[in-house]
Amino acid sequence: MGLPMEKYENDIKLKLTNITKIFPGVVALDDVSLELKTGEVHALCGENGAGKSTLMNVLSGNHQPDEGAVILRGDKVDVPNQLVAQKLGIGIVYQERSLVNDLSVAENIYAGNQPTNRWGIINFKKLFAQAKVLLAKLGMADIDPKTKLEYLSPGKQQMVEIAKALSQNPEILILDEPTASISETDAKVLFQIIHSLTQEGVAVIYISHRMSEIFQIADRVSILKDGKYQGTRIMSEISVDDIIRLMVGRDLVKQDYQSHVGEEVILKAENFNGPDFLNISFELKKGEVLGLAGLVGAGRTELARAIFGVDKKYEGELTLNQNPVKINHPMDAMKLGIGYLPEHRKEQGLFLEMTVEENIVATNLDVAVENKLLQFSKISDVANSYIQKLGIKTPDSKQKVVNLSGGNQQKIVLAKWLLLNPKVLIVDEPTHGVDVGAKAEIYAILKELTEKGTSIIMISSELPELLSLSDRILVLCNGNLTAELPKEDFSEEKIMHFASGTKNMFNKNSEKIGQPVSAN
Amino acid sequence: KGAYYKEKKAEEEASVPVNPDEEYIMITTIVNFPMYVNHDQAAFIKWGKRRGVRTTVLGPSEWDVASQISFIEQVIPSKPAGLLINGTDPAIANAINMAVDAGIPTVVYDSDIVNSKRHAFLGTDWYEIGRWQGEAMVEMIGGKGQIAYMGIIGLANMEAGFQGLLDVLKDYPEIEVVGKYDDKANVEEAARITSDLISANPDLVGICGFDAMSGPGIGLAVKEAGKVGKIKITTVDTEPEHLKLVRDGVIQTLVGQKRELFTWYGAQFLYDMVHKPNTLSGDDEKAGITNIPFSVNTGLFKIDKTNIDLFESPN
Amino acid sequence: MKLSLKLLQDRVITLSITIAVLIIISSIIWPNTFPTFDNFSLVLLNLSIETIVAVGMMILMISGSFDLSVGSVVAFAGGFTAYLMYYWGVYVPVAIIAGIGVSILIGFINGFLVARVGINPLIQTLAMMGIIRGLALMVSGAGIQNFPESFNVIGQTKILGFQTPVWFMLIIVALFAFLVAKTTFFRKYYYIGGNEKAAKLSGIRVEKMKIYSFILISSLAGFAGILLSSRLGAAMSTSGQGMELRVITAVILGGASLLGGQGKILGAMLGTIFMGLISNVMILARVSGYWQQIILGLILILAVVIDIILKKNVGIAPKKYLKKAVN
Amino acid sequence: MKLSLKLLQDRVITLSITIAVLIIISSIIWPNTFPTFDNFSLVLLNLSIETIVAVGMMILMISGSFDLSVGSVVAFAGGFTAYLMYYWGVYVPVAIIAGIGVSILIGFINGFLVARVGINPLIQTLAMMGIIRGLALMVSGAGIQNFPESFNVIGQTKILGFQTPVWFMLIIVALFAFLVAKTTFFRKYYYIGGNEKAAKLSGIRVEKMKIYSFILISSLAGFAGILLSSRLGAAMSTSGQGMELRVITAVILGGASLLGGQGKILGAMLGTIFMGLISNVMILARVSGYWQQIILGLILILAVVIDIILKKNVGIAPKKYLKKAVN
Ligand SMILES: Nc1ncnc2c1ncn2[C@@H]1O[C@H](COP(=O)(O)OP(=O)(O)OP(=O)(O)O)[C@@H](O)[C@H]1O
Ligand SMILES: Nc1ncnc2c1ncn2[C@@H]1O[C@H](COP(=O)(O)OP(=O)(O)OP(=O)(O)O)[C@@H](O)[C@H]1O
Ligand SMILES: [Mg+2]
Ligand SMILES: [Mg+2]
Repeated sequence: MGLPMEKYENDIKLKLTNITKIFPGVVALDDVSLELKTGEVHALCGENGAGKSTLMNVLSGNHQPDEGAVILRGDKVDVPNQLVAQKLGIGIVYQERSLVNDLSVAENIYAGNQPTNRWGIINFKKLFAQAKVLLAKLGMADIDPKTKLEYLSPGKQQMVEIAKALSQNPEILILDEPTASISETDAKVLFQIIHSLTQEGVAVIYISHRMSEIFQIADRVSILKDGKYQGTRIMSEISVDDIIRLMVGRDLVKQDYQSHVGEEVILKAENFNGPDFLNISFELKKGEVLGLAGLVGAGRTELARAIFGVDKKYEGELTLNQNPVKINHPMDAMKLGIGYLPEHRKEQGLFLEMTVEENIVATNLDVAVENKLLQFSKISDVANSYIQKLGIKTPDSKQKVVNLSGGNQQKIVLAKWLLLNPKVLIVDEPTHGVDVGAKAEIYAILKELTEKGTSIIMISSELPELLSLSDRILVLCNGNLTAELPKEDFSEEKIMHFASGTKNMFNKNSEKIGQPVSAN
Repeated sequence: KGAYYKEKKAEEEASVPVNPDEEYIMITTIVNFPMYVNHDQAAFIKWGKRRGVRTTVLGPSEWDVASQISFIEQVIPSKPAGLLINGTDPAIANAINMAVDAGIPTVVYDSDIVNSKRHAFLGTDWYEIGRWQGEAMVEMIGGKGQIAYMGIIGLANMEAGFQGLLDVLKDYPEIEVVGKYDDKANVEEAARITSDLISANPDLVGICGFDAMSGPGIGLAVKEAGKVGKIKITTVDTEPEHLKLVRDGVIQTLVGQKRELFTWYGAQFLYDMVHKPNTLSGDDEKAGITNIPFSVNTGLFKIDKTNIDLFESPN
Repeated sequence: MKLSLKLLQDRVITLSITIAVLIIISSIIWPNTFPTFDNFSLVLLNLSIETIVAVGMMILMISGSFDLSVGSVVAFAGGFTAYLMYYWGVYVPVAIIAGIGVSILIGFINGFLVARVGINPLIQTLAMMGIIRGLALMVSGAGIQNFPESFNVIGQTKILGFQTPVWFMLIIVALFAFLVAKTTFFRKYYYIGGNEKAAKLSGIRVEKMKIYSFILISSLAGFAGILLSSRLGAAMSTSGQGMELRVITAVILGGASLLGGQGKILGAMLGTIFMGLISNVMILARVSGYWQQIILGLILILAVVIDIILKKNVGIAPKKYLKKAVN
Repeated sequence: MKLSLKLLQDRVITLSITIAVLIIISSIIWPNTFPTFDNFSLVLLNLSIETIVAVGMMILMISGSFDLSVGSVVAFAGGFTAYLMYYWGVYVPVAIIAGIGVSILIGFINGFLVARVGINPLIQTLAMMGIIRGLALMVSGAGIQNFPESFNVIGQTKILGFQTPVWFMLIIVALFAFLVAKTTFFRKYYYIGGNEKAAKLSGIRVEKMKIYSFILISSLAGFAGILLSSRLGAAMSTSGQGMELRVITAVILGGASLLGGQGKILGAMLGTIFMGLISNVMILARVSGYWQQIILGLILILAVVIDIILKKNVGIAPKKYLKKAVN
């Protein structure tokens, strides 16, 4: 994909020189310099907390650098706020959500810059028309731009974020982990768009923890480590391992895991029915990793939430070690030794304004209780032991979680559940926005659990990890169970077929369930 | 000889030097309530100026008896020459006793706190205010028709007033009381209630108001409903707004309270307790005598078309 | 069907239904006294002042904030204008402009201290409520009246059977309903209330916008106060007391949430209308004394429960639910 | 240094500093009247009732909610108990238990309708405030006095120079400061206030916990009301009016946030102490009339600004800011 670069023979569009950004307790960026060429896709790699998002926030006016300059097309600019960034033609898809639930999709896309007449009166007709075009371009022609955003599935919402950035048709497009929560198909659409943009001379900065993607679309890659610039390479001249070495400072032992599946059935679900899924039945064996594949919005999370007793609106029998159980609240599930690591950590997993240690003990304050009373020293001890065990990067256990980088936040959510050592652990997108190193660590932790006899249900939209970890995979399509695949017939295309509904193992219940509110 | 003796006393009295730091404190509630400010407090301060002593007015800015009590308790340590207390509620009795026990001359005005050790009370009987309104209303409406009344429900003095009104009305079977309403001493509220009343009861003939804001509120609504004169209004207090409404024939009868007298003479009583111009025994304290009146009813007065011209408003 | 269910998501619709039902039932019970033009026009007149303030409060609450000082501003602006006219003989229009001017200043101070300095809006506007009430007592302690006729007509004239305050209310509601629905400027408040961080990240000047919203409500409250003085033909230092809570209640009934991001201007008016009708109906029903408060409370709860039940019929209720519980 | 800066993050510390400064200055200005045992014990006595309620409010606000009906509950519980004793001659202890019983019931209704049915707490507790105020008027009308001596002693006895309400306050503050800091049960309120969804997914029974918190504040308010009746030797239907806002203000001064997740019990007491000292100082300074409101407002704002400035010295202030601005 080197083509556009030659086309615009190496003229520099943007230069970041000696950027330093210091947060209390952390040097997020330490003298980072970066060059961005017209029409290139420039990947930015680094561990969680390396400073990628911070750098992009500096570039898009959300943070002011303590030192260093932004040089756009040769002349030095200062970017005091986001608005200026927009005017300078810098568009960004943030890592965190920047949408508003109560507004229509169209208004979210054109936040603050809706089409208006000369008196500032919004031209809604035009607004919706524009939005429709843009959505179509992103392969979401089926979504009515008038829909309230909150009725969209998390994945579709992420696509709206992308549409929002594109709506400003920027000269420089920053994508900070855009594919973290979208499906393969949506990702493909995105890549096509990126390609056509580069043809028009747009420069793209692409941040991702998914090496495959980077090699698929990037022309060059720059690496950050602990806020320090590690260098820039041309993709064709570098390998995955080189990048990882630069990121992590060591080689990753890429092991493939052996299974610990036992004989006895731990969990058995029969005819689960809910608003987002239909007639789901399956078994879970001791020490097994059961993968749940499906496109975003397939109903996996809903199924998990049903088992965990979050949403009461479902029926079906659940048996745990041969005896039937009724779960009406997460507490019931936890008492039975079932844990659930939710998919959107910021909304559902974390207490952002609370400290790392308070978050870690959230599921089980009793660990810190001595003769009926809480001992804060014990909270710290427990927390620190997990900070060690999972290698969570934080100044101390009293740091507010909101200040940690995504990957480390995810590890904290995981620690919450390890604390309970559950019999059954459901993990929903456990490696959302987690760097390669941390991913490997999380995989290892999960496998270690199965070794100890814990059974795991793993929901993931990242097929590679699903394939490498699972002992068995169930595929959901639009709320229906379409396949159950043993390890030997694992393959990406097979799963995609079942997930997109073109094939179905159990045609008995092929009647489609009415799409949840999400559709309209 | 006796005559000579008296004169001498009089001269001494005249020549008693005043101490400008001698402080008399009035403690009320809703300290900023215009009626209180313009009558009670104005007269009290005027008295202080005449006497050349210090006067202070204290109290919470809402109707908050508990807070008024805390004000009383908190000024006691500073040992003022005398306390003039608005008898807002029987609940302040303990605080009053505390002041009395601390040896501070303490006078209650407006409503009496019977279960307290206060040295003197000046005021009017709110029950009478109710009766006066009732009688005026009965006369105006010829003893029949629908009427309503409003004030601040739950205040001891108001409830007494309501009782007085009802006691008058109960002798007139042809008068129907459509209801008792709480205008929270708020003009807009009184107006809203009134216009709702007018819509709900097309042949309403009279409304009685018991707090300072009732009059202006009722008057406004009656004007806006074009019912001036058709609906008779009796209410309390003599603020400029009230007087104007009487002049305009919107309000027919005002029952005035001579509030200035409460505080002027109340303060004077306190002063006399301190300076003992009249001693009634060798040692009044030992003899268990207070050298001021025990209870004074300043009486009421009525304002209507006939005498309104004599009350010219400050505006 | 699906559509109608979707409509039930909109408080403006559900509240309109509730109000309609209330009106129909009352008209059946009191055919001669309730459904009369006089009654309605008087009900409207008595809620007009509060509604004007409620419009500002709705915008503020859409942005996720609120203002407790409005009642005091009503009293102060009215008193200040009266003071200028009565004691200094200032020309009516000048006095009015001055009255609105000081209100704007108050709003700016509130907004600045909340948005820029970061004082909690409850504390800030509560403190301001006391300060301004004090100033109101200072300027119009004794109560001021006998204004120039040219001032009184503003609030006392009748046009097509409605007294002027009603017209002012309708104009202001219509104007802001339009602006909030149709202009980028006011739409921004939905972003701010819906997700302040996201708004910032989308390049919205959150702090500036917040300051504007406080200025707006203060100037509306100021205007309402001047209108009230004119209607009363007198300025009273006690007017507007307790208005803040009544207005906030009406606005929440009208669809706002303490979390922000929700609500329509029309909802604010429907909220005040609902409250106004309730008290009207209670007096028709001969509810009096303390029963008024008791029954008003019960009706309030009932109204919200009805709203929730209507919403519940729609699939996504549970989610909404959760939201509400948090509000 | 770093430590001391970190300490300034804690409102309990900053507010203590502010209070200490206030006390020192006042002692210098009024050496004979201010720093006396009598004065302090009276100040404490007069803020004891509100502090007892503030403890409950703090817990509620930690969980991200609040209750406007407390003032009415104070009046009703006091009146109801008085009613039983005075008109029915019910034994004192029984009457007290009954009074607290109804308060618990009120709290349960609030909690149930907010947590389970999903009514906005502002509307719910505001409605309840009206209903209960009405009931208070019903039971105690123009007021009830002449209680059995065995009832009056509860609130009128002096122990070691402090009147009993002060002791009750201290016990309740100490007890809950301990419980909230040291028990898993109360700790959960921080999680609920921090992120309700996450709390539920962490196995916390959010709805139940919320109901408990409403029951707790109501029963504390009920006890406070009974204590007040006993202290005054009279029950008033008007007592506790406007208390809700004063208490919430004190609690926010004490470190709570409308967003929830923050605050300490001790902070609640410091908040009421600060307010109590201010009014005491204003009495000593003989500040009167409208100046009282104006100055109180200014001091409130000043207090918060000082707090912000203290925090600002620490880097993370700007973020704190933003958060506050959202509160
Ligand atoms: N607002 C903030 N206050 C304090 N520290 C912060 C803040 N934002 C980021 N940091 C710190 O700065 C460092 C860089 O964070 P950043 O989010 O840029 O990492 P990242 O490379 O984007 O990681 P990830 O891949 O997980 O998104 C981290 O150590 C983080 O804890
Ligand atoms: N926390 C939630 N509360 C309510 N509805 C939800 C929640 N999470 C997801 N949904 C909705 O449920 C529907 C099914 O999405 P769900 O997330 O269960 O599917 P999924 O296969 O898990 O997709 P994803 O990969 O996003 O998890 C979607 O319309 C989504 O909007
Ligand atoms: Mg990042
Ligand atoms: Mg999911």
